[in-house]
Amino acid sequence: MNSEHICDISLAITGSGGAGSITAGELLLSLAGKNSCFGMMRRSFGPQIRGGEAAALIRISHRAVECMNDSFDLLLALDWNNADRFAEEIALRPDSLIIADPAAGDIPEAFQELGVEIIEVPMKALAKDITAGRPNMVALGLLSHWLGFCSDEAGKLIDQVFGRKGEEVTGGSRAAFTAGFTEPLIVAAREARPRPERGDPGNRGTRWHFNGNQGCGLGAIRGGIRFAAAYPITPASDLLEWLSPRLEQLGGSLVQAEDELASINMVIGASFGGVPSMTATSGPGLALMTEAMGLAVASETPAVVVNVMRGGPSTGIPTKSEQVDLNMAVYGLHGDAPHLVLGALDHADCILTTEWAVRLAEALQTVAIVLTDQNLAQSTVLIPEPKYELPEIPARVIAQPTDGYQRYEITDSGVSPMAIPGTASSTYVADGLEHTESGKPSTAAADHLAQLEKRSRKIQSFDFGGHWADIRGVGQTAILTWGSSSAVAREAGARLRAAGHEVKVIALRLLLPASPEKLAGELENVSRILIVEQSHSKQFHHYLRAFYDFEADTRTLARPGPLPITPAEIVEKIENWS
Amino acid sequence: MNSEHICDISLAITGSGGAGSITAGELLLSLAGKNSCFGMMRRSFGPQIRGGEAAALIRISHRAVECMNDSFDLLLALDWNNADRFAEEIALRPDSLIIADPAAGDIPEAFQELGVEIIEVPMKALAKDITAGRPNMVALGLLSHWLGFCSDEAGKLIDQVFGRKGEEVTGGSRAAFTAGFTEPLIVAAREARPRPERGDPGNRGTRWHFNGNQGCGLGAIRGGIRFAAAYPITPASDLLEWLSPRLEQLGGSLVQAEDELASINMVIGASFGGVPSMTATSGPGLALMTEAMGLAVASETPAVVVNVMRGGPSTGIPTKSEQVDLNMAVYGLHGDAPHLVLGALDHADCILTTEWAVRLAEALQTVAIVLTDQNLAQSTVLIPEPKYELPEIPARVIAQPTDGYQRYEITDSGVSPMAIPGTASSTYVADGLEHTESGKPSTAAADHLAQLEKRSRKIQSFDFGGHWADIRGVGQTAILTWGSSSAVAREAGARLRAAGHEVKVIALRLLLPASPEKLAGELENVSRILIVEQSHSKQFHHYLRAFYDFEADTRTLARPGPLPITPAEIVEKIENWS
Amino acid sequence: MSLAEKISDLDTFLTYSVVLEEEAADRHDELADMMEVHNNPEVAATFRKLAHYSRLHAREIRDRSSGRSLRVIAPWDFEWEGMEGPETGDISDVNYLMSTGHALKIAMGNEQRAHDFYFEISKGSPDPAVRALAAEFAEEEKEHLELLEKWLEKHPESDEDMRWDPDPAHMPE
Amino acid sequence: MDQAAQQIALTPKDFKSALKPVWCPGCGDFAVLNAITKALAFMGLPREEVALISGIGCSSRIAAYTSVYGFHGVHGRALALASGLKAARGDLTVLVAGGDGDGLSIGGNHFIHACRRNMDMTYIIMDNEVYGMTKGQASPTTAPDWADSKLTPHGTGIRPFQPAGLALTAGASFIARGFTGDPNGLAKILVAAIGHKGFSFVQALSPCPTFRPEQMLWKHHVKAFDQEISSNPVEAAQRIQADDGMSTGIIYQNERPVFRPGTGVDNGMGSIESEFTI
Amino acid sequence: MDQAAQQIALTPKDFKSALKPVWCPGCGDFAVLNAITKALAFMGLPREEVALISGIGCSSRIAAYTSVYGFHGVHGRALALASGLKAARGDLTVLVAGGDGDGLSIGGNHFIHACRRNMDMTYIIMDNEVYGMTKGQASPTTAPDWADSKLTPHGTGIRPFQPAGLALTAGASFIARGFTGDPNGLAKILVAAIGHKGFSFVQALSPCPTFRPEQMLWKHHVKAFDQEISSNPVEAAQRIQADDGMSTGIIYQNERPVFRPGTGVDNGMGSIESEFTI
Ligand SMILES: Cc1ncc(C[n+]2csc(CCOP(=O)(O)OP(=O)(O)O)c2C)c(N)n1
Ligand SMILES: Cc1ncc(C[n+]2csc(CCOP(=O)(O)OP(=O)(O)O)c2C)c(N)n1
Ligand code: SF4
Ligand code: SF4
Ligand SMILES: [Mg+2]
Ligand SMILES: [Mg+2]
Repeated sequence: MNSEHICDISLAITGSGGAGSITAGELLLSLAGKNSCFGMMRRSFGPQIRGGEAAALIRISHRAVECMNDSFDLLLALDWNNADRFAEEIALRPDSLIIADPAAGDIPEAFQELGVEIIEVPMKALAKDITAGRPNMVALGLLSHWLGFCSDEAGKLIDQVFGRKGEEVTGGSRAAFTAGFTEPLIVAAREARPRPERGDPGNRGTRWHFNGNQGCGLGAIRGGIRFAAAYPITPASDLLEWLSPRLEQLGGSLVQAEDELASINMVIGASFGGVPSMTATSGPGLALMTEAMGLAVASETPAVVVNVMRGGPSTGIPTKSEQVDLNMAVYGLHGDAPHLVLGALDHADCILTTEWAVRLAEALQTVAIVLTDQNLAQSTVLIPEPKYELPEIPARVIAQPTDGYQRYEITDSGVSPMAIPGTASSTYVADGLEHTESGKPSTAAADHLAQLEKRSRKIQSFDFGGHWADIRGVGQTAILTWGSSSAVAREAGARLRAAGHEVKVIALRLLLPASPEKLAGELENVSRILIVEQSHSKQFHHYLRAFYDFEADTRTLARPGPLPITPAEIVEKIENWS
Repeated sequence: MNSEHICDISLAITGSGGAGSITAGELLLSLAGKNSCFGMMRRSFGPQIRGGEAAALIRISHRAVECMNDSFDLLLALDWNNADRFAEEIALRPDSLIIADPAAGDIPEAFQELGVEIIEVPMKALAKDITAGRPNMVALGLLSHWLGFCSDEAGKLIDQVFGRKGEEVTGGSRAAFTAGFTEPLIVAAREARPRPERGDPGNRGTRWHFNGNQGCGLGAIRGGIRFAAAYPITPASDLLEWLSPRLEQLGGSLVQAEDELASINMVIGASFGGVPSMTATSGPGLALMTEAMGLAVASETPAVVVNVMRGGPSTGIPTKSEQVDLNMAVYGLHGDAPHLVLGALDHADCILTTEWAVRLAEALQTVAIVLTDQNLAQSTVLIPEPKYELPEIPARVIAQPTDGYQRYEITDSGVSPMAIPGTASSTYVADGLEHTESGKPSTAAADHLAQLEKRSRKIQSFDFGGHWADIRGVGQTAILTWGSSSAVAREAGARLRAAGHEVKVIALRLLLPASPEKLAGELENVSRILIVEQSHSKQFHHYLRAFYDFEADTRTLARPGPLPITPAEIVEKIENWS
Repeated sequence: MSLAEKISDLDTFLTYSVVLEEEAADRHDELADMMEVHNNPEVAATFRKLAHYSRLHAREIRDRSSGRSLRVIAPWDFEWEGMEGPETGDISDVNYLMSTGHALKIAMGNEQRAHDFYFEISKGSPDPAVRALAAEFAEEEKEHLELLEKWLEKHPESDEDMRWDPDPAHMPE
Repeated sequence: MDQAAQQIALTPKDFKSALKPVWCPGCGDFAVLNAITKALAFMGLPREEVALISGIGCSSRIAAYTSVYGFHGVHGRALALASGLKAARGDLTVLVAGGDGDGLSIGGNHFIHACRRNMDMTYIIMDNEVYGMTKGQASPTTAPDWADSKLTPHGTGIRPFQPAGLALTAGASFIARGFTGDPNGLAKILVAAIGHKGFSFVQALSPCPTFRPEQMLWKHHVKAFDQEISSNPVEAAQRIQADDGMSTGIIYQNERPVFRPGTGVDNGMGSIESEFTI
Repeated sequence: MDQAAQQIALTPKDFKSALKPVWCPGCGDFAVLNAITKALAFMGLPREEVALISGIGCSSRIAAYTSVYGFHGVHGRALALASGLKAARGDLTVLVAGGDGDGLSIGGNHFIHACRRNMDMTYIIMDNEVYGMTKGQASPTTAPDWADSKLTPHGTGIRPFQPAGLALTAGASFIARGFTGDPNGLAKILVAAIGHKGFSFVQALSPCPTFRPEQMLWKHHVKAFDQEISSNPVEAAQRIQADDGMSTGIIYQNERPVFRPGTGVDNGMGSIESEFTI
């Protein structure tokens, strides 16, 4: 383990249910923040509903990180029960380190094969000697020492987190922490290695600590969402649960619906009432919403749907990530139904993209689908406060009381002023049937064309500004990607640049409408394009082909979940272009 | 009106509800069959449920025709009530003819503007003098005389059709027919024009008389469908209604479901039981089925869905046609969910394509979506008996009783033998969760990849043979199209060839999986491609871009419904290529 | 107590009369609209004319009651003999293929009931002023009936048309 | 009642839009439209404070024929859409109307859940025991032996729902049945239903002369319930079961907690943003 | 009964698959699995002639734990899938099982329609008054004041469904309630339910120790109904209403026409093809 790794360390804590690996991981990440570091943490669980094996997958660095690393430097196993289930998620290298409890029995073959160094620490035994001491707190101590964290900060954190549980628990936890922190074997092993390079003092500012679901929630309420309808589904439920009390605090509300058909229609109803509204779901739920999303498009009622992607098809792999609902989000509505699709690129971007989506849906009176995935939604980051600026976006155009009000008036912008119930003399009937400007049902070709063009024009002619994509670097090689693969691609880009390659990383944030001219501009001097996505059928690649022209030598790095794409895979693909 | 038109005549009969324009049109088409002609008929209605204005749009020719012509030679108006609603559907030329009842009042401006010749016949008055005489039977007589049809045949037809209504009605109808047939004004006007060229005797064979929905129904039961679940929706209801008694006759059944969510799941359940099963719907219903279609894909349960497209988005224009559910059919499932999408090209092709789809779904244990549209579904043709041959397609691979049966076994073909309930020792649990070969839920990357690849491979590696497209003609100019625009494109192709252009018309029947090599082969010497579709957002064009490469100069003729694309539009686009 | 006995003052009587005629006018307009939408202009014109007459009559009664305060009664608190006012045609009696003759027969039924309503009051109301006015109205209704009878003579069509509908319904959605 | 009535500013006609219904002449739905407009006029509600939400079907076209705010949504989802509207805009008077197919077939789940949720709105099912709009198929209220649909040529063979019974079991707090042959009686019921605090359900027997011509005889069968409004669910259930489905009047009314999400008080974003910092 | 018992060839264990349930230790669902396998073994049904269809949820995992044919479908649609299977394969014994969320929330429409349709199948709702699989949100059977879900932090404020009442009104012809604390009693009920000709509905009170630990007290509240099986719907409705939802036993059973589509007789294609010619 060299110093390069110590200032950017990836570690995993595994254990069976109740062993506290997740708690230890969470505390470790918090401590990282208090020790001028940044980081992120993913959780992985066995198939059991509760009490299954669990792994905290953590990356800690002195730079802000937005994705996991290729492999793990350190695996701490509280026990080995079913831990081999995580073998594919916790890639070790020959120079990685395993810390394990000798009482936990044999190290699973999957891990042993690599011949990595193993330090055995009797965490269970150490904890047993301490009243209310727990092995996971011993582990926290070990790891805190390993990372050179301050033990005082740890003590304070323990007091804060366990305070409510009383003196005995706090005391025991502190004692167990200390037992680990001062564990001679670990101290010696640590001594034998170079010290970690610590974050520079400039990194001492406030940290934001949140997961992607919370990021979307914050973006949503910043954008003005005040009503949500919910039907729980993994991995979107957390977002809905986060929203519920907060919408109430803001004078709004969340209603638990009987199903997704109800939730999306509730959103449309509330938005018709003038209140910016949203729901969140995942693949199977989105599938149930497409009919009503078509209604929102046709009736020009703003509606926001955050879709947190998970492994598909069908129920698929609900607890793991995959970028595979792009097709449905872009093309899943029947009829010609122009709408907006946005993809959040990283945790901070969940805030920006969701706020942007809400504002766009309101301004353009249409459906905005925000795509995130389990990867973003359920992993936590510790990053500097995300700052962003959105371009000026008009609010929903509200009709003032007028006689002869025409809800679906043909306007230059394509946006027709919308009357809000309560407004006198502008009553109208919103309709999913094709209609005239006044909203009267019509089958006339001219009315159909006029309304189709209007609904298309308001989106096509809108100036979305510079946020359509996030672009880093310059060069003749471009990595083109979207969603949570973006952070991975950016990290790969940085590595490639460090290795002397000139690489541009383009992550599309605005997926529908497509921005062919803008992308063409960005690709002007590009001769090689690598398209990166986490989908077996190359949904992103096909989407790009449908809407964009590529002159350059274009290749794909596309594979399914559940394992996230790694920076190394991308680097390799570029380096071995041939 | 010249002889060229008389042997290929397009005429419209309009009248308000109850005037019998549709009945007259149907009888006229039947008579055409008895007079060695071919033909087709579309119906158009006002927005009322019953008793609205109605138009029978008819084309009669000595050649078999598969689409409507650009304009109408003759418009017969039983009355003018709201007939201007049809003005855009009944394009007249300056040399067209109007036959109208002077008692019906002024000819609507829309029709008058053209300055066409008008013959006034007091049809209502003529009918009034005859007990149980009806103006529409007078009209039938007029038109039969105009077309040179045999009046004896007409008498027989009237007896046959109205026989059940008793002597008075038949007698009155015959008398009214004769009054029209011998009407001096018409006789004189007809005399003044060249006689129509009659069909050659070779055309005397049996005619088939059916609409696209019936064609799909026949194809379905030929393919082996023995169970259907139904939720009515325009324009698919007729197909379901056609199936109900016929499935019963074949020992199967149709169940009316509570909604589309139920109907598609019933189909999956019945198919799991070993019985080839289907449903039919239209856009909004298909939207509700996508979640369960994903289940059929993941659980590898054959299922056929006929989707009859109508104007969209949302409730849109339910009674009119548009080719706008292609996106949803191809991409509308969440996750990576490979499946089949086929589009019927004309009426006869509804039979072939649906039978093919059923056999493919069974062979490949997946979902097959058949796209037709209101245009095909609800118009009637009179054509020679459709003959086709399908390539050899294996039946559903049924697992024989075995120990250690693995439902999702990885096989070379990608198709895993399927055990049918009732088979001892091969019990298994079909699952929409990702699974191992045995069907056990699994989140392992290797299992996911193996099953994703299997589900994709069985489709990608299947030899679909020559039916992937219907190709007519040769030349450096290609018209590329699908669905009901195909017959229009073929007619345009014929006209262009007649005018000296070399044109190849390629109509894709198999839309998913795409056949890029096959199409590339067909386009080898092609320098100009015109993509023709009835969609505002160019769904077909984007679909093609996503899956196929085009080197040639590629342009589009894409516009929304409800008016069908005409051969003339295509001809014009090609002739004015510049 | 019969309705006639309950209508014991002129205000109440006029209120009933105005509403009777106005509802009839509205209904006739509604029926005319139906026929217009369903391409039966002849019958539409008939109902429109009938609406016009009912409206004239209503205005006449309003004029006669000027200066008096008509009572405000909720629609359902009128104690009509049937479900609606006596001159209000039953929506379920019409068909889009109906003939003018049929429409007129319906109208005659309405006028007959209106006549009977006024007639009953002209006999049974405790207030002589009411009785007198009701008798006058009953007489007017009788005139309407006679007019309609003459009108009907010009429209002897049977409603065979309604039974044989050569055009099927279709499905708009 | 006279007093309230005096405040009437708008007439029933003012609650109608300029569109002429596409309904078949003779259709019961005209009377539902009349009853709604009469009820609204009588209650003196401003047009802009009323919203009428519907699904898809002949009956669901009703939204376009009124002059209040309306939403002609998708098939079967009117109650869900209306629930969102009411949740976000508790100040509006929300009416929902549609067919027996829309409400009890595809929309059945929203129906039972709306009854259970007991939001303050009024739902009218215009029951013609058929899918009118799609040309006459059996609905959940169609008798099992009605064999005139090509889809179920021997009849459905399935026992119909009793909408009132279902509403009661599912939790509706006001249940009534009206008949379009008596639009004034229906209007009176609607006034009570709209006035009721909670979810009020009104089944309006509304004949379809086109596909169910035999329903023109309903006027001879319909009669008023001879009992008082019950507030006892068991008693109401008995009454519904014992009835042939042709009795009209308010069957059941009971006050139960009305679902009203949120407090409407905005306490600001501040504390929410600060949760993110550590 | 002894005689029937003697014919048993397979043991309850033979009806279990090799998969070990992922359910939390202590979960009531284990007992439902045991009751089903006992009932099937007792009835001597061949495994391959039984199909168990489920949706999505902890409880819906049950299909994979039996050794009969099974389908673990999508959330809320088990009854629809099963209805198609039974329609096409009337010879199979079809069981359907799943959670209160699966069956009464997203699946509510299929539930009432399956009751109405009265096909010959058995439906078991494993009722834990919570969405277990998605980490503990309120379901349609959750009490209004249960405030432990973050989604509804003050409780739902909504009256729960009575599944038995809903089934009765919707038309189920056999209705029972069992408790997982008494798996043998539940198995006995299941034998009757499976034997019943028509749609049989069994609500199995099945505690969720993880998200509803207070349900571990159910064993102290559950008691047997003290009345006989009723065949009178009004009586059954009264019994359900009067009960606190904790009494077990067969509540209602009544023979009504069973829906069986088609005749099974194949009369050939001939006449169909000839319809196309003129
Ligand atoms: C998702 C969907 N499925 C089916 C339809 C077709 N459809 C339109 S209206 C209707 C039923 C109408 O019946 P009902 O609600 O009773 O209304 P009615 O026409 O009888 O008034 C159906 C099935 C649709 N529009 N959308
Ligand atoms: C369409 C869809 N929506 C939501 C979900 C998420 N989901 C899975 S199980 C479940 C609820 C489970 O509750 P219940 O049916 O009571 O089963 P339990 O877990 O309590 O046994 C939900 C909402 C899903 N899988 N599919
Ligand atoms: S079809 Fe029936 S329900 Fe529809 S408008 Fe006509 S009469 Fe009314
Ligand atoms: S969460 Fe509850 S219902 Fe699910 S397995 Fe655990 S105890 Fe059972
Ligand atoms: Mg209906
Ligand atoms: Mg549950």
